[in-house]
Amino acid sequence: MDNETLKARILEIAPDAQQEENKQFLTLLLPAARLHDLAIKLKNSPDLAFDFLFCLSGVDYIKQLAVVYHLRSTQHKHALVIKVKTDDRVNPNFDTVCDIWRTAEFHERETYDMFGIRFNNHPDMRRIFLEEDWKGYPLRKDYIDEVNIVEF
Amino acid sequence: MNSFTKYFSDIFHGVKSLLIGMSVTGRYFFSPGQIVTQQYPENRKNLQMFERFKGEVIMLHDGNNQHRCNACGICENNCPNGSIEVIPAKVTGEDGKSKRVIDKHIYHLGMCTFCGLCVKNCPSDALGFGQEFEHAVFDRSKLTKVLNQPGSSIIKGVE
Amino acid sequence: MKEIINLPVSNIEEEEYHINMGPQHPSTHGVLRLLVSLQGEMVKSLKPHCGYIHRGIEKMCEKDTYPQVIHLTDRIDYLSAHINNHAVCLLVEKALEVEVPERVKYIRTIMDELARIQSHQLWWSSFGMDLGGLTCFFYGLRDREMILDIWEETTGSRFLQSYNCPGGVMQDIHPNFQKKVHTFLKTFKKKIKDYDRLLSGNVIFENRSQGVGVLSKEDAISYGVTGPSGRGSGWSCDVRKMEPYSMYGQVQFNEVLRYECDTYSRYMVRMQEMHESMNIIEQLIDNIPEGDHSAKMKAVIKLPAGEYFQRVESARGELGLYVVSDGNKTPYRMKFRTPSFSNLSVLDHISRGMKIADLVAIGASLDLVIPDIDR
Amino acid sequence: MAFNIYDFTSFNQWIDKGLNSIMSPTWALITEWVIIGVVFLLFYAVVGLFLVYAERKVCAFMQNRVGPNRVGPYGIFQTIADFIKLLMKELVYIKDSDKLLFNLAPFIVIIASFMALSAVPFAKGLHAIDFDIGILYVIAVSSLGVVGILLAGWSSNNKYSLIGAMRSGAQIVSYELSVGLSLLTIIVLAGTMQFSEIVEMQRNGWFIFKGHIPAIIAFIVFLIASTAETNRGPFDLAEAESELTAGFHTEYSGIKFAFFFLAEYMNMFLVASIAATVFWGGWMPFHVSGWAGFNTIMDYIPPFIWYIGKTAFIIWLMMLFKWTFPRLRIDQLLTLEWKYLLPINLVNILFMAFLVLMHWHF
Repeated sequence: MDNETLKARILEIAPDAQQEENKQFLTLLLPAARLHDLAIKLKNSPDLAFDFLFCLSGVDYIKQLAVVYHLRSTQHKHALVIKVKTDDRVNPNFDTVCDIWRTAEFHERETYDMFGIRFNNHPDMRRIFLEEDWKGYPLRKDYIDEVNIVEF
Repeated sequence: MNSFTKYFSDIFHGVKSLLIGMSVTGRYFFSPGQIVTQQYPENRKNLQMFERFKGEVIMLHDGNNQHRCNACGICENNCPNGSIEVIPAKVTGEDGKSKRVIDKHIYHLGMCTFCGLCVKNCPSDALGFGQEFEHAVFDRSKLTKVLNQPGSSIIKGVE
Repeated sequence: MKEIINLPVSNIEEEEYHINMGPQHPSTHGVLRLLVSLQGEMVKSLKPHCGYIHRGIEKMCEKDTYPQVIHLTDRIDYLSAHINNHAVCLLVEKALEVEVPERVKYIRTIMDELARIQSHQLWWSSFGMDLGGLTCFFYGLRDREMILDIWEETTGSRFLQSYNCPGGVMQDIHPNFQKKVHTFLKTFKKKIKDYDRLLSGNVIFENRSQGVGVLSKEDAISYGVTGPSGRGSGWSCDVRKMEPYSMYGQVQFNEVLRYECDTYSRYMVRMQEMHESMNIIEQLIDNIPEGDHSAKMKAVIKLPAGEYFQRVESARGELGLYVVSDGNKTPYRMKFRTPSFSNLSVLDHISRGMKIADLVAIGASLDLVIPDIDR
Repeated sequence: MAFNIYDFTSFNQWIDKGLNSIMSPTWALITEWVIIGVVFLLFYAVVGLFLVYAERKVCAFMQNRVGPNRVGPYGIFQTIADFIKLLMKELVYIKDSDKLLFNLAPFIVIIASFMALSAVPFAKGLHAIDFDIGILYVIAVSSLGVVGILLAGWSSNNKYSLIGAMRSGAQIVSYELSVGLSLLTIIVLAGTMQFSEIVEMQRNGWFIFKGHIPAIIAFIVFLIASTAETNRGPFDLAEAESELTAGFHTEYSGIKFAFFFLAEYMNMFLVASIAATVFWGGWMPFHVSGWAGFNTIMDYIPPFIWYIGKTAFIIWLMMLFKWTFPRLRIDQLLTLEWKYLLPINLVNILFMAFLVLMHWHF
């Protein structure tokens, strides 16, 4: 499927998705509340069949925190980027997708570790790289660590 | 009957594969000419590193104790680890203008990752890589080096 | 602690026996800690604890300019340093729409394949060592030395070369390069037969690896197990074939697929890939076109604001590089989707019900590189 | 003084007479015990150290390396230096370990191998005790070592050690059978269990030639089983370093570790010398019946050299095994024993008995 038909097809199941500018992939901003439902549809619809989540990354847009899912279909060879955003910086949370794509389990733990974004219903929501008592979330833009980060 | 023949063919193939494996190690055992180990401290005298070998960053000096560094600081900006510090000095040249020359080109070997950006980006090709690779010292402060040799000056016409 | 104390006495048979594999353990090839629950010698479950060498490379990248990022990517997966560098360079070139000279593409592809061969050589060495055949380790490293020498002559470093730079490569190849690569190919083609004779055909090795750690294709996709490990499950996931970059679109090579889905098939995929890599190098090495070793780039590289993604096939699988740029000379966010990280996540799934000895074999067959996991 | 390098019997009698002439028979006996003990202890240490060095050199050559070459010419003093280092190292005591058993275990291992050595005939007349049940004694004593390994694993209070010890227990209990049965095959042929007689019977041809097919099968089985019994690769599951760090001796340090280490090499020497004695004629030179000239030339080579040569070759074979093969898994190890070696062995004994009854051996 090319990007245009893909977009039309996804707008069918998620009418409130917004397209974002991206030269490479079709990028859609999805409502966070319906992420899990839509993800199931993306994976299970036979014409979409996004079965490979090849990247899951958190991004700190200062005002918002976002999680970016790079999806790919191994059958149809088309790719899609979906994004969810939240304004809540104190207690951000999204639904987990690790029951749909198992690889998300580790990537979500990493995102929690680095951005403090919690994933609901995640089986093992702990920090993955840093110690449990680490203060703050290092990849956030407002993270300050005077000891370990040296400014040149 | 089938499992009976399989039992013996398993034994036969197993033993055969083991003998093939033993022939490899056995062959090497009886061909000591193939030993590849280098005897390091003994071959130190005739140990020749490759010409591009990145041992350490050095400032190239010619026979007259002159270098090509004009203290522009591009190497310092390009270094990802902050292992280069350029300390310039102002001197008044023959024509009366004040000129920026290098006072100390400080190089922290302990922080260097040998990415080669300083050497690549130096506009006057003042820096290069040295062949020295035995960098172990007992005191970390010895890893901080001043690259311009004492009393050195800039080659005329490089500025 | 509480749970252990409160265990009812009748449950004593179900009580788990925990052992720590790592962080200092001969089979983890680095500081990875696996908390293994055992029942007798059977693995009931395991929890990987990573982060012992987490260096915050993604945070460091946000402070570095794009040329400076390259030397950090060397240190993510040190065994495929060239390929990691390649990913950054491809991303920057794609974002800036720079066309690199043909010569650069040839050099980069040859270097990538050399990196793949040496990575697989080291993997073979440590695989043999993990299974108890110590001699494999020395044979693998002996042959790897030749590639390191080739690199040292051209790039100046043996291991972490930082040879690629946006727009090209740092230096042109050394005049001896082609000759030495030919010598290497000739020698290694003979030596790789020893590998097969020593390990691949060995009956003990076959028993140790066949039927061990079965990973179905569906699971491989779901867990994102890419690279040789994924191809050992019959999943055609070679980025070189799917999205050809550099010279991969113009060379003939086979994507190695095997369908046994076990440790043995992952092993055979890598052994076969070494042949394929040599095949690719042979096609390119004599045809390197004359030209510049680098395209003209601006002194300060700024990526236009936007999001970029670049995938390359590293020796361990698919390396994804996700960059959010805000138009500055440093990336706003740089995320590495490293293959070993995803490959590690499947270890628990496929080693359940196996023995400890199998766990070691499975771990070795996934070819985990710990800095690649921790970043 | 009747020292003769081809026959030590008269030499022994000369010492015995000399001692008896200067002291009472009881004291003479005690003195002989002490002399033999000291000689064996020295022999044990020298052979152990040499084997460690040999193993390192052999594996180095197999792996295209040079091996130890820094201490002394060709590194021959390397193991002595290692031994001195181990002597000086701290003995680490483990909290909550069973102190008595923890300290006892290395001694049990080393005593077991030491005791078994006493029955080995090194040359004509050169053995400490010539039991008439020599083979039975060696089998019995050498399997004592596993008690030490089990105790070491259990008392260390370490999970790796425990797993290693349990593996070793299962392994040795099974492989004892094959060792015993393969030796039994030769006993059927020889009709005696006394080492001196077994060697003497091979004067006109070694048992591996005399017993042809069943003897060769028995030899291969013995080689495999005894490699397993000495916990050497590819059967080194008890100390599988990539799985259990160091297995049963994980918690041992210094000289206690050295005891385990030395015992492993001495066990290897022991099984190699048993194999050499039982299958290859021990100190008996290579004789072909009928070729009188050839036999006399062979007789000029001292028996001790024959014995050492044969043992060294078998040790080299075992080293070749270790440095070639990957390690087996515990269930495969037991499969190999119970499904392959044991049935083959039982059939082989019947075959040999049949052969002996029909006088089809040479």
